[in-house]
Amino acid sequence: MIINHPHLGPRDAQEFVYLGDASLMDRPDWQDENAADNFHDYLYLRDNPDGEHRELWYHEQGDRSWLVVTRNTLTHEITRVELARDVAIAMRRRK
Amino acid sequence: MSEYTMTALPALGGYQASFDGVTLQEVTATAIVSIAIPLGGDDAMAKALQDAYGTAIPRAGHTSLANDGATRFLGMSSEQMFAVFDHAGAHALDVIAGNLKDAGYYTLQSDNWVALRISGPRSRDALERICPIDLNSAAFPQGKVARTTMEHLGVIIYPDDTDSFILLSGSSSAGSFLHALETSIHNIL
Amino acid sequence: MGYSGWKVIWQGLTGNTGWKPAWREPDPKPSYDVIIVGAGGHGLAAAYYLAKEFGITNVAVIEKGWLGSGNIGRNTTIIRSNYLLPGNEPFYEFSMKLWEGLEQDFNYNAMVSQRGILNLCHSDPQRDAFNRRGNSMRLAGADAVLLDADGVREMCPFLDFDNARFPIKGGILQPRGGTVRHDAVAWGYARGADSQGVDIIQNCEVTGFVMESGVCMGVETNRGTIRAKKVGVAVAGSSGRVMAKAGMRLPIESHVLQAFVTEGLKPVLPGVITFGAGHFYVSQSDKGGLVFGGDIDGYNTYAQRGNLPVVEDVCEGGMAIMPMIGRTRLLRSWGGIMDMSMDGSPFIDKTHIDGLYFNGGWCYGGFKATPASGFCFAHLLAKDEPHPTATKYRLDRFRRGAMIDEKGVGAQPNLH
Amino acid sequence: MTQKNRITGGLVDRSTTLNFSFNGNRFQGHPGDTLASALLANGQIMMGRSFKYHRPRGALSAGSEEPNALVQLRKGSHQEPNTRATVAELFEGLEATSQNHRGSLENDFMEITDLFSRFLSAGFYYKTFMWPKSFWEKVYEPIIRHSAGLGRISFEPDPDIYDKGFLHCDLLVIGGGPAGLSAALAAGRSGARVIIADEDFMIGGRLNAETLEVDGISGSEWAARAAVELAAMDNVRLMARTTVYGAYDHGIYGALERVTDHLVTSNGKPRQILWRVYSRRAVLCAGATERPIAFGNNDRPGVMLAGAVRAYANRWGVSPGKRVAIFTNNDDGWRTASDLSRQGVNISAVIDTRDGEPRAQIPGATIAMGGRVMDTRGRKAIHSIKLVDGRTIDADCLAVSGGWNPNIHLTGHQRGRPAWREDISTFVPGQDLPAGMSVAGAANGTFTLAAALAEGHAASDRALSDLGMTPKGGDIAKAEDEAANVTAFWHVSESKARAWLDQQNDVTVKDIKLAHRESFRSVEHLKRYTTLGMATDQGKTANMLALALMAECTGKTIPETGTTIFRPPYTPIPMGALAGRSRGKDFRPYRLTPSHKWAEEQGAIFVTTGMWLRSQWFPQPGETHWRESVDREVAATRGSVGICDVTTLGKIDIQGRDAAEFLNKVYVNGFATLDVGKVRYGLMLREDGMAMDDGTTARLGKNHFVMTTTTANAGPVFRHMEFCRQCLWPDMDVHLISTTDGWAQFAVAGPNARKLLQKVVDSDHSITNEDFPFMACGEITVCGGTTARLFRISFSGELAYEIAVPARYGDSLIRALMAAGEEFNVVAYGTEALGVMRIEKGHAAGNELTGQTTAANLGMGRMVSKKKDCIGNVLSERPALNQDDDLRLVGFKPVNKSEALASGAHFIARGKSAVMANDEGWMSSVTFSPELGHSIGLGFIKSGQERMGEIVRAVDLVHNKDIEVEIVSPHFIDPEGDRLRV
Repeated sequence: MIINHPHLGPRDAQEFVYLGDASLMDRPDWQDENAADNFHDYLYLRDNPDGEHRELWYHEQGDRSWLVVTRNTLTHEITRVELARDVAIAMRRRK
Repeated sequence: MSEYTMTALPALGGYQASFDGVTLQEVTATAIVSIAIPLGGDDAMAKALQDAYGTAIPRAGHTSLANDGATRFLGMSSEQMFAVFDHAGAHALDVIAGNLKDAGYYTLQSDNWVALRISGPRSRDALERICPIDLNSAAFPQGKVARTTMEHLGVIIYPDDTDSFILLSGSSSAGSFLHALETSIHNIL
Repeated sequence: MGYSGWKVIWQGLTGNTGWKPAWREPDPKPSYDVIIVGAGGHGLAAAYYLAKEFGITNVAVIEKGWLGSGNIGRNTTIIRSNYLLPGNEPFYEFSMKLWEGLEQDFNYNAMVSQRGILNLCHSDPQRDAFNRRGNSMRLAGADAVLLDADGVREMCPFLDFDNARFPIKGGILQPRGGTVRHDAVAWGYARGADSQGVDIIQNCEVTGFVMESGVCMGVETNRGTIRAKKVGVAVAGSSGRVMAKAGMRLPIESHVLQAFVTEGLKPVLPGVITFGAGHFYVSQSDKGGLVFGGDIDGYNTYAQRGNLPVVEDVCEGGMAIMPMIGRTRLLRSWGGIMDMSMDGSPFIDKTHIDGLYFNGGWCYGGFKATPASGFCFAHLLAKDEPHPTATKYRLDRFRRGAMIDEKGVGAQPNLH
Repeated sequence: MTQKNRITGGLVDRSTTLNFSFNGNRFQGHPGDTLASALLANGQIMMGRSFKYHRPRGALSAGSEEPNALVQLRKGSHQEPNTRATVAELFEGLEATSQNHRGSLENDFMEITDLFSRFLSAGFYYKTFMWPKSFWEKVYEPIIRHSAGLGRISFEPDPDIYDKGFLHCDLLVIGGGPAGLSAALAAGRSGARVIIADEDFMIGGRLNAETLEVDGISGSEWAARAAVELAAMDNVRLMARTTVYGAYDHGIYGALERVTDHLVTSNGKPRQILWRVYSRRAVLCAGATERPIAFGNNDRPGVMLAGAVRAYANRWGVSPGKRVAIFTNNDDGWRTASDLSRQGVNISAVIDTRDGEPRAQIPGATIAMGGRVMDTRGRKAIHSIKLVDGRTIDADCLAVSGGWNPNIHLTGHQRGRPAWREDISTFVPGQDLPAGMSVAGAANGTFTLAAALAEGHAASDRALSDLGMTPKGGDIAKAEDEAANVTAFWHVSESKARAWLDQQNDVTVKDIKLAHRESFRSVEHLKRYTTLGMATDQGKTANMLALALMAECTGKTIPETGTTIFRPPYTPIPMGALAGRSRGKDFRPYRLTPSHKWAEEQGAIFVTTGMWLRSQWFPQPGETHWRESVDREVAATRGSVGICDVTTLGKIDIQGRDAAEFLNKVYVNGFATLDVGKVRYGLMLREDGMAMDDGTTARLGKNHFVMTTTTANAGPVFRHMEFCRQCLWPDMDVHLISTTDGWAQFAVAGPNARKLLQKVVDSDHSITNEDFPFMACGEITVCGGTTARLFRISFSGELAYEIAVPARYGDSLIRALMAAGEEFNVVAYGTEALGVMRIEKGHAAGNELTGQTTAANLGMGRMVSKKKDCIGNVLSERPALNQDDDLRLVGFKPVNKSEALASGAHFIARGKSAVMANDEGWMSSVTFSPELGHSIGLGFIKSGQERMGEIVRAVDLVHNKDIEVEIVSPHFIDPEGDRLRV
């Protein structure tokens, strides 16, 4: 596979390390009264969709950036690649 | 004065060899200092670089050259660059810190890396066997840098002249990296 | 009809025209006692044991494609019970015992071949871990033998002992491990279930579940509604998308595991061999092909195909321990979709929805589990309580913190 | 021996003669020959035996689709099984032997299986061999395994080397036939970066096998000129002997280049190169494969594909027979007749399944329009054929053409489904092609020459336009469109004898009917039950026929019956090529520490830990057992001072305004309060509450920390912290960079550690206990001004420091330290002694940090702060992880001191039976303690902390050992830690 890095252009996915669903960026509040349940759902449950999937890739053999890649799990077509840090900052703004 | 003297030992002992159309040599006495740009400190760093070196922050994947040509800045990511310049000894950090002051966070990297220059008309043919990056002179001209993997090793590569590339790889695996390059050269000749 | 050597000879003499269909191709009835979704190994085995062990024969097995089209038909055919943890080992040993009597039980030669499985170790900590695992196996009544380097050399002189990057320090051998002709397992269970009245309905896709006041009463399919008192889902690989139709999110990701076979060769390997310092395991099929595999590709996918990095990584592992196979050619590679669970261990459990039962999360260990998985799922469907060897495979174990993590890599499916 | 079947013409170099042998018989051929063409030229028609019935077989084809002519090429460790004679390029001295027979090729004892074939129909083995149970492994299976299989391997390591490489292009052209050359020329002339690859050693594809003309010259000549033009272009890479074997995601293709297979020896250069091609666009011009027709005994040597017979005549100047008959359902078959006839070969008959007028005048040939071949005669080579109308016709070669199937395999590698085209009764590429791929020429069902040339050119223009380039390809090469009408005809139903579909796996028409009868009707069931298409040729010539037959049985159309999915590789790829250089010592790189050279000089024994090589112990003269060395190293260190290279520990430089707060969140214990100049032990959890890693972190400045990780987890911990930094807490100002390779670090441990260090640390840095107490750290200089870092930390339990200098000085430093230590009888110690001392001290390490253990299990539960947010603290509170009888890490010693403990033993209460229900835990690490004089161990046991002094059994069933052990504190030595602080 080829991941089109927002800064570095197309790079072989072999340079990257895969983590999983981008929802792993949305870590619950440890002080919430339902923290235990929230952390369980956060860490263990997955939508695991057949189709578009937002997922985290780490450019270990590159610029060490974490990316949010939108990829179709049926066709492997990649439609979007973002810097995870930008996504994370935007997420915090929304909160 | 101490009764024990410390002598610097290059990772590959100053390796140098020439083959038909390819030359391979260890680049010693090169200093590498990583410069991290503090969160929100891009402008300050840009100014510091401009004042001290008359150049700009290189974008990730690109390099910029100090106006005196002596220091090359490699854009390693959007918030980190490597300063590469000739310097013997282990005090390179002070040089950068002295010039850029508190505009960034600095880490000595010289000894993390072994530096090799591969040059000659057949250097691309040799690298083609291990390097996934497109080294075509149009696709990868001087002014670009890439970090990738070759033969299971992390490598930073950038062209420093026509048909000439600098390769940086982990110093602890310098021997295996050299072996990979020598094998590539053997295989194409 | 019963199969036997005499039957083969008789039919041969009479032109092989008397063979009967191995299974019927029935239309779905309006309702059943039990519907099992998924005519893969586990689903078919569950139906077979429901009928045979628990007397429940009014059963339908519903399959989107052709029976056996899932991972039962695309795995590397290895059977073993060499697990470490108490949550796993008794279950897999139960499965091994079922394998050992399977062919006579369902009158089909699935070529259960116990030629042994040897896991190589390359460091002292690895040897310590094997020692711990071997003792777990023995405590559970399984067989395990620890070999030193010489013992391994005696068994497999062709391994790379003298020029290896990661020297072979020894290994753990399970003599009863081995291989089975994977398709034949599906066919044997299908034929056995069908002969007891189970309807196997192929090319019938489940499009939804029939929910009435929060209870599952059957399934919607492209061939109409089929009602049932109980619905059991055994669709590993597709668990995510099927259970989503019941509104469930699972502790599972779908990943692709590639498998490979070489051109046929005269006998080369004694049994199954796995490399301890790289991703490679191999056996030799009765047709002569070296059947091997390695790591999963590592990214979520429902596409039954992988990519080059893993292909090359696996073959590197092969050449690292067996440099003699360099001139042997890779003939075919394929991919299967794995239910990768959050601790690398499976689920056989009721769901929070009455009438809906779930079997999945087998990662890439599902084939060896087929008989026990079918048996335990049948047990759960028939008695509404888990089989004694499968009490730990609960869906709520992560909430409780009762993970069964053989590899110790935590909640990251692609590392299991 | 004369080349009795060599006729005029052809593209072989007759001026040179090559000698080769087959089964020991000496033959001659010419450069340009394949092994098959040379064998046919010499009249060697029979080349092998089939897989199941051991039937005599000759070459069916002239290409990579060959099912029959498989040989073992070369000798000794170079022996290469299952090589297709039809693509093996002839070289001087080639040695080949036939395979899969007992006795000679001509007299194969296993041929008896053919007599019993009626009992060996599809799937027979699923129905028998079940009794007696024990006979499967002992009797039946060994027999099956030995009669099955094909070639043999040498059992010696492959002596050849292989390489890999990476290529980039705008347009990848797969196939060098008319369409491919046309596409490559158009793109190349337009300035695009082009790669054109063909599996053949001669570029041109069918142009070399036909007598057609392009641009007014012979097709083969035109192809040769095109190849020359392409080779001359800087922007084009022309790759012969290169098979594009797989289409992977996003325009990545796998290609295998056979570099030296056509040479006597590879002379130490790579035999083959596995290329990974990154293409922006690709055009598939892989041509088509002819399919046979099924009729009685259609597998005999001499029965060949008509296109192949024509190729042998036109390209290789070989006629496989003296009296050639043709059996066809299309116009193409007639070209074989006229081409051979023109070269003076006697055509005994042309049998066309279609009615109507003969398509050509063939002198002396019996013409049977609407005719069908029912059977053939001749065991080791046919001599006659029998028609349905009863006529018998002499023929020593029967050229069969059932029409052509486009080579669409790569279009299906991403599960694209082909589409049916009734007019040519075959499958063509469907809609969902791999991204960026288009198809042209015969591969697209465009079977005629002019149309193929045009389609290749157009495909190139389209691709370039997509990429925003301007096509400047010039004119399309001119040619005629030859006649190519076909009427579907699959098998001769009148045939009583077995009619073969898959010739290698011996799958016949009867087997398909049996599969249907037994309800194995889906294509995949059919394949798996009959083994159709599972042989080394992947059914390239068989699958289509079988599909048509199954359609007949079910009464469905062929497209309704379905297609099989194509899987990579297109043709088989050697394992050696797929592994490339990564084998033997080069399987993975080596990482060496800065003291490696020095350690070698000391005769150190090295151990592999991950990628690293570390000194395991340093044997001294007279020491015969490793224990002697290790005990000495431990005793000397605890007695005076020892030095150990600990460079391999991960080092991460952490800087930023929020660095301290960041560490507070990744470690379970607090770091915000750590003073500058101090070091603290830290424990890291995964989010699931399990211990991930531990180590010490030093604060060098307000915003500057240096973290150490375990050797094994350096990479994962760095990745984890980057995740935390970028994805969880993006507004923190923290920056990470690894400095593992940058610093040579040595542990100096023992009562005399300070005295030793004081000799190398420059005097302006005081390291007295007062100025530099336990857990202090600082940046200093050594040996006259060399930058260094000093940490007063201890893994051994002794007064100890870790001293680090830039890696380039590591060699100097170890020599300086050893020299300075002479007066204290300093020793160098390795990882074994390190391990002994850490177990004596009760420190957890890799064997304890298994990823399955919590902080509580490790006895560090109290470290987990509940007052702050940190990774893992919420989920570490789950009930099942906090039970009263949780496992706890404690120490163990044997009740009988003379007994040795075993790591991996399980704990069982005294008097209880050794079964899993009574399993209370396991021993994780053991060692002999030189200081205590007996074996000690660390292990996890239920409620261990409350059971001090209790006796349990350590059961090691795999070693038949069962000994009693006492539960003790894990801190065997200096539990109060006084030695650390002196």
